[in-house]
Amino acid sequence: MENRYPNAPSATEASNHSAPPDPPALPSAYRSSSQSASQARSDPRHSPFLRMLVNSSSIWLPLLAGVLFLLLWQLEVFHHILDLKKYQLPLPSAIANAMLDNWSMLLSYTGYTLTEAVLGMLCGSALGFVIALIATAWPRWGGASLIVVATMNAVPIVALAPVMNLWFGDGIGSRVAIVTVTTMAAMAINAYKGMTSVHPLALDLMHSYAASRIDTFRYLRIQNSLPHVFTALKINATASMIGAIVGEFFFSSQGLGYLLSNSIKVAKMPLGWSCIVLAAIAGVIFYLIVERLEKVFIRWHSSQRI
Amino acid sequence: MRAGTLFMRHRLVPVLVWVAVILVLWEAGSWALLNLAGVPLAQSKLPYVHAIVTTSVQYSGTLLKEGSATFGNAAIGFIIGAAAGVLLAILMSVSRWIERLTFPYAIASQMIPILGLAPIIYGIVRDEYISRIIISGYITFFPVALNMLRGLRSVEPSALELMYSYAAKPWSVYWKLRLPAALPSLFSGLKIAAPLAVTGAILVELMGAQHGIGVIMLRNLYYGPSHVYMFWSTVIVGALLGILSYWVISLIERLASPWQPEFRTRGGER
Amino acid sequence: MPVPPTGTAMPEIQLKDVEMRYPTGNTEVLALHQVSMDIAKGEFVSLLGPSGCGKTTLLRLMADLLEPTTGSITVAGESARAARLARKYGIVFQSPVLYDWRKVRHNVALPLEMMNVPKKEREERAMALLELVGLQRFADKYPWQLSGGMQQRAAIARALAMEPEILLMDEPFSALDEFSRERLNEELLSIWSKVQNTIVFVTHSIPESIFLSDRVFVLSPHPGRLSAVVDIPLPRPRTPEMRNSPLFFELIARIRDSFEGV
Amino acid sequence: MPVPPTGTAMPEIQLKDVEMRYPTGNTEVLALHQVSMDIAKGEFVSLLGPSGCGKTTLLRLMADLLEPTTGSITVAGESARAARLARKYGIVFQSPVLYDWRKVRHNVALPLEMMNVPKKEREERAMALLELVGLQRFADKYPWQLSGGMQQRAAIARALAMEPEILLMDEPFSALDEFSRERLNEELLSIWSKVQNTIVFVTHSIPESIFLSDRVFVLSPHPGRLSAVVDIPLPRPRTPEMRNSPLFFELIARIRDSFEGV
Amino acid sequence: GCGSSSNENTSAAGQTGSAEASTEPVTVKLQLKWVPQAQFAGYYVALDKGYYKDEGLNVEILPGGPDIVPEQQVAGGSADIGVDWVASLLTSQEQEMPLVQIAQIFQKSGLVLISKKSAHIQSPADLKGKKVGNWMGGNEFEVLALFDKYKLDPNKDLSFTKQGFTMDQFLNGELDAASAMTYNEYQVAIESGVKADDMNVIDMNKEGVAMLEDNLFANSEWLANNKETAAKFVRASLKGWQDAINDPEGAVDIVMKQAESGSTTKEHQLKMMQEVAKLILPEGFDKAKMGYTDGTMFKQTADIALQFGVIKQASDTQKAYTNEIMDMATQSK
Ligand SMILES: Nc1ncnc2c1ncn2[C@@H]1O[C@H](COP(=O)(O)OP(=O)(O)OP(=O)(O)O)[C@@H](O)[C@H]1O
Ligand SMILES: Nc1ncnc2c1ncn2[C@@H]1O[C@H](COP(=O)(O)OP(=O)(O)OP(=O)(O)O)[C@@H](O)[C@H]1O
Ligand SMILES: Cc1ncc(C[n+]2csc(CCO)c2C)c(N)n1
Ligand SMILES: [Mg+2]
Ligand SMILES: [Mg+2]
Repeated sequence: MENRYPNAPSATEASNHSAPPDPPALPSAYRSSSQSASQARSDPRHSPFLRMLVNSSSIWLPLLAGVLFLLLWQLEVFHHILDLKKYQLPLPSAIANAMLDNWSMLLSYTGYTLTEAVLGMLCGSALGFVIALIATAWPRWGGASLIVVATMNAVPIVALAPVMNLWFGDGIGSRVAIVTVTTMAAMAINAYKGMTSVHPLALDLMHSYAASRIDTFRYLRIQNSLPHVFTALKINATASMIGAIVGEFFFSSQGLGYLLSNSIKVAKMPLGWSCIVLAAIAGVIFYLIVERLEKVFIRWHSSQRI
Repeated sequence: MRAGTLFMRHRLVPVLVWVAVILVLWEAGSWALLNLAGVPLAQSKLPYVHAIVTTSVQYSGTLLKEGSATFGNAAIGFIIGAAAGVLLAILMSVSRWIERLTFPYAIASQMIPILGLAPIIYGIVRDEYISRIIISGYITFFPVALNMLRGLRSVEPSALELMYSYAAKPWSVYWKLRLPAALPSLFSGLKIAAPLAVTGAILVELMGAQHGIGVIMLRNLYYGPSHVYMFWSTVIVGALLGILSYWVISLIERLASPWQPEFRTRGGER
Repeated sequence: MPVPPTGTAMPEIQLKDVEMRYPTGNTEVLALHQVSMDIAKGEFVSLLGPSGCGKTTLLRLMADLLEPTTGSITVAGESARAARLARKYGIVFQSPVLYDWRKVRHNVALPLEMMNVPKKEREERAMALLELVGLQRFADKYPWQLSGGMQQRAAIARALAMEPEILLMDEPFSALDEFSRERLNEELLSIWSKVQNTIVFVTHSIPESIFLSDRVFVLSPHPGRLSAVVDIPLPRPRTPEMRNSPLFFELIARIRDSFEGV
Repeated sequence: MPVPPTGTAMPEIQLKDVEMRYPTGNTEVLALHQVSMDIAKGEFVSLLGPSGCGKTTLLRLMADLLEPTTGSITVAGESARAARLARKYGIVFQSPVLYDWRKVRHNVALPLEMMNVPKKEREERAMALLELVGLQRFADKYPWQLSGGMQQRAAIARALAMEPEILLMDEPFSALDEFSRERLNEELLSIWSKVQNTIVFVTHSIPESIFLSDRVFVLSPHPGRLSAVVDIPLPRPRTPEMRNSPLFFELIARIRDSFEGV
Repeated sequence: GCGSSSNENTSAAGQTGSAEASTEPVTVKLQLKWVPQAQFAGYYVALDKGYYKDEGLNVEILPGGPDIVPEQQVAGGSADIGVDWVASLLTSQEQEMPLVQIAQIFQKSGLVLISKKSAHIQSPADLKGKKVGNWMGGNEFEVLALFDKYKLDPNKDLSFTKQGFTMDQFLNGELDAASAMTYNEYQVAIESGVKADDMNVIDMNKEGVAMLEDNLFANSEWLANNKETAAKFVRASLKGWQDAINDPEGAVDIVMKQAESGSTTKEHQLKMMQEVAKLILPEGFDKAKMGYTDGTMFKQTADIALQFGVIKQASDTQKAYTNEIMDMATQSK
């Protein structure tokens, strides 16, 4: 209910001329924000404790759903409905067992894969951002670099893996390179959009200061691109994990991807799925970190205003 | 008419120059690697451009046929993935509750590699063709969803208030305001997703498809360095499919959202 | 002829002890303090006051775009929300708020579209209104191809399109030259006398407020509150000549005084 | 004291047969037709004209934000471009154009930041200017937490911050109440007399243009062109009392006539 | 499970049971382990020459790939019969996938460890301290058994790493010893310019650590109602294999029809065909036993698998494979 704007006046709106007026106790999604926040101190109902509880609902609600989901899974409801076999989708208990049995290995593999993902994502996002800078600064000649990146985005990891293996060996470097290539495009395209969709008058203001190209970026374009950049970072947080994992399928001797592909091929589905579960947890945490950063960095953006 | 030629002159020439520069550098690098550095497998690392071209021409029939098969699959996967992404974004924009509920799981789902996903999808739909399409859609949907969500959320507060003052039904708010306002963002997402769909289609072809660029890509890798040029030809074809898809989306963007500041005609160029 | 406000009839818009605080970080901005007012059905009132005194806030409260921190707002006996859901409001915002992806005439037709007016009818209405505000030649342009004043006129046409029961206008004419402004003042009055709707009009121009209104509410800042209510006893229909009448000048002086008394 | 325009001294801003056409789809809009004018160094001129006649366009041409379709623009003997690159311009746009991500005082300090003024100095200057426009209490707010008029005042403070040689102001005070407006008119004149810069001021208010300017350029629309130039022989420094002088009223009437003659 | 696909299959099979006499062709899907190549020539020959059709079967050959696990496909009902290595089948059977081996096509192991002479690996003992590659994922057990035989701990005494499906790592010296199939990777190395004389080869068969490789297995639920169909399939397949072995050139021509031009060469496939022939009909092997599962070799495979934790419990060889289908196929000829 922390939405500020009436992004969806409730379905009953507008059609209920004759309907009794809404009970005043039920504020619309729109106003609850300005209200709840402004009343936070004056209204005893909005004690810090209550607010914390409401805020933490963002955690316990998905958690509750998750528990329910796990329960249905464990009780083989999904297996029943979708006619799945346990060797296609193992039960959570089996996955948990496999996880406990291989805990230390799984932990170190998760660290290994996460390292690849984070390094690759940082390199790829940085490169993509630089490419967006170039494409914005010199639209005519730099614009083509965007197309180059988009092109590389169409090279699948199966093809990338052997090439990167040749160039960087079978160590961590080749996966970092794979992840770099796979995360570049999202950042380049999004950052480019952010840098070019500035308000025309804001650009005029910079021109009136005879702002150098660099200044235009420093004072205007980069800030304007931040919401887009964070969207790209969110995409890349997940893309980098999956890139690292799939990259490990082919040449790596460690990591979640290596273990996953091996386990599935020798029908150790629970172990394979414990890799997936860990990857998912790592990926979600990675994503949430990026989201937190977004909240900090672009408080001013209309999508973030309370 | 005029816009067309303008577009050509402004965009095509630099691209052509770029391509030429890259190819020359590539060829030179390849030569240096082979003759100066003397590293093992030099041609596998950076093959001669002219050799790739010769091979591509020699097998242009195969490449064209398999390439178009892949492109067709990519297009279907892309459309499904994009539609799913847009739908999910709309759902999540309707309420933060839905977002909170579904989003962690959407992210988590992205962590399931095809290798783990394939048995499940096969198990559920029991049709390999449909499974492949679902899987390539699954690869494309995430960037579309995120970009679309950002677009839907970044609507100007005052524009929203206008709708609110009309007591607009949710449906109208979306149709008349949020969706058009989100188009630029959506197209960014689509530009990311379109080449990804090609990747997805190729990946999916590794799961026992009879046709497609991915199939020959795999075989050429597998049958060894004597096939480097053909392998690189398939990579180039994949990349070209990526350019093509990107370009198609850019074109549609210009047609669908000409009001964007980037596309506006301005008095006097700066 | 609009009914002058009486103590007995149910007011169209009624504010009781309205207080509005904006949360900003860890402090709050008290934008409006203890504002109470009654506006009769069919009345034309103006809000006058220095920049930042809370006029826009007050308008947004009436339109149910904001909820007061304390106090109550009723519109025709119901909540502001009910009035909004019944589509009683037409609003001209302080900035034009046109949709970039719509041509000017489609922007003007937007509220009609929302009310499912048939296409032909709404096109005709949009064109008629564009003519009224002098933009017929620009109907097929995009908003960013218009000058600032033209954009504002398009927004005015849009608000008039739906013939709202309650018209809330936030400095609608401030971007216009005197001639356009005076012409539109008269057009507005003639529409109002036909439609008989209630108009709340924010302006910085004392003569404008006098020429248009039945009553002028003067607000004062820090915190925003109602400092004076001035009745305008000029007869209706108002004519341009009235602008030069002694009563007019007297009213200007009176309002100016109530201002300076702040 | 500003130098009155003379025929001999080199004009600060000179437009010769300027024509401006906006490309719009397959047709063109002729926004300005054969405009020529000279503005002397240190002169204060106003541009008056109905909405859409090309005032903003003219201002943007002077600022080298647009290039004329034909004709030439020179600033201090050089091209407008050279003047822009020499950072001679300060501009107040018709809409505030504040950066959402900067607090008000950082928005005001922006041009100083770009000119590498030391942090302490620019903070002080920004605060002083905010005080001048009456926003000191809002220095730490974000732009969207201000009212419309307050945003415009912040934009004015920003343009004044860099003490530009040429100040171009596009309806800067139209969102302000009369008191703020008159006060800022006087402040602007006092700054101008100190800095001795050239000011081109777009307004819809005839009294304002008279009170402020040495000369008033009257534009007429369709296509935009220069229809009259009115010298304002009021002595400097201008005082509020002059607003009630017979000469003032005469000038109002004269400009009004030149308007109506259109 | 009600309405499960296996039941659908059963009911479909029920129909085919009665249809076996009629002329309506029965569809059988064969899932390969890898891409179409001479390794699977027999099936392609049988298909091309109409041997399946003659048996009243309509056979669909599904190519494999790096992301395909044939056991999964067959257990899940996407295919009826699959080709994989016995060790992989054993692991899948342990996970209670309804699978049973019905024929053993390759009687010998085709896996070798190759190294350049310069790496000085004359005997497996020399692997100590070296970097040895394997594709893993079920292909590594023979090599592990080899290490075990020579008392080499793969975690300490040498570096046992993952090998991609290219031979690049071997060719550019990243690996000291690489796994190779006699019929493919070994040939790739030679085609890439490494002379046979310059290579040391460790043969799993000679070291006594060989495991059985390419087999045919079926979904046991499907098989229960389709024994006759399975027998027909195996019979036609063996006929195809015989033809392929007798006329490698002709077989390769048929295989090449499956490969897009440019993705492989006829020479390579011919080499593969010749090497595969040696695995199917090793020297001195009784031709009549072609396709039969050799109990002792199967046991050796299962024992090695158990020893290396591939499977946790000893495989019940009675259930793991059956020669019944082979008997049916050869008797009713
Ligand atoms: N979203 C907001 N967050 C915080 N404070 C706000 C917000 N909107 C307005 N305010 C504050 O509320 C006060 C009143 O603002 P309002 O916009 O109502 O003024 P106004 O009378 O319309 O002024 P103007 O004539 O300049 O438009 C101002 O002090 C302003 O800073
Ligand atoms: N970007 C543009 N594209 C096309 N036409 C434009 C553009 N900008 C302005 N025009 C046209 O040029 C003419 C002059 O516009 P301009 O903004 O200069 O008017 P103005 O005198 O500033 O008016 P106002 O007082 O309303 O701000 C108008 O007819 C307008 O439609
Ligand atoms: C990922 C991967 N796994 C296995 C092999 C090796 N391989 C391919 S086909 C084949 C024979 C199967 O009967 C073998 C062992 C590889 N090259 N890549
Ligand atoms: Mg306001
Ligand atoms: Mg203007």
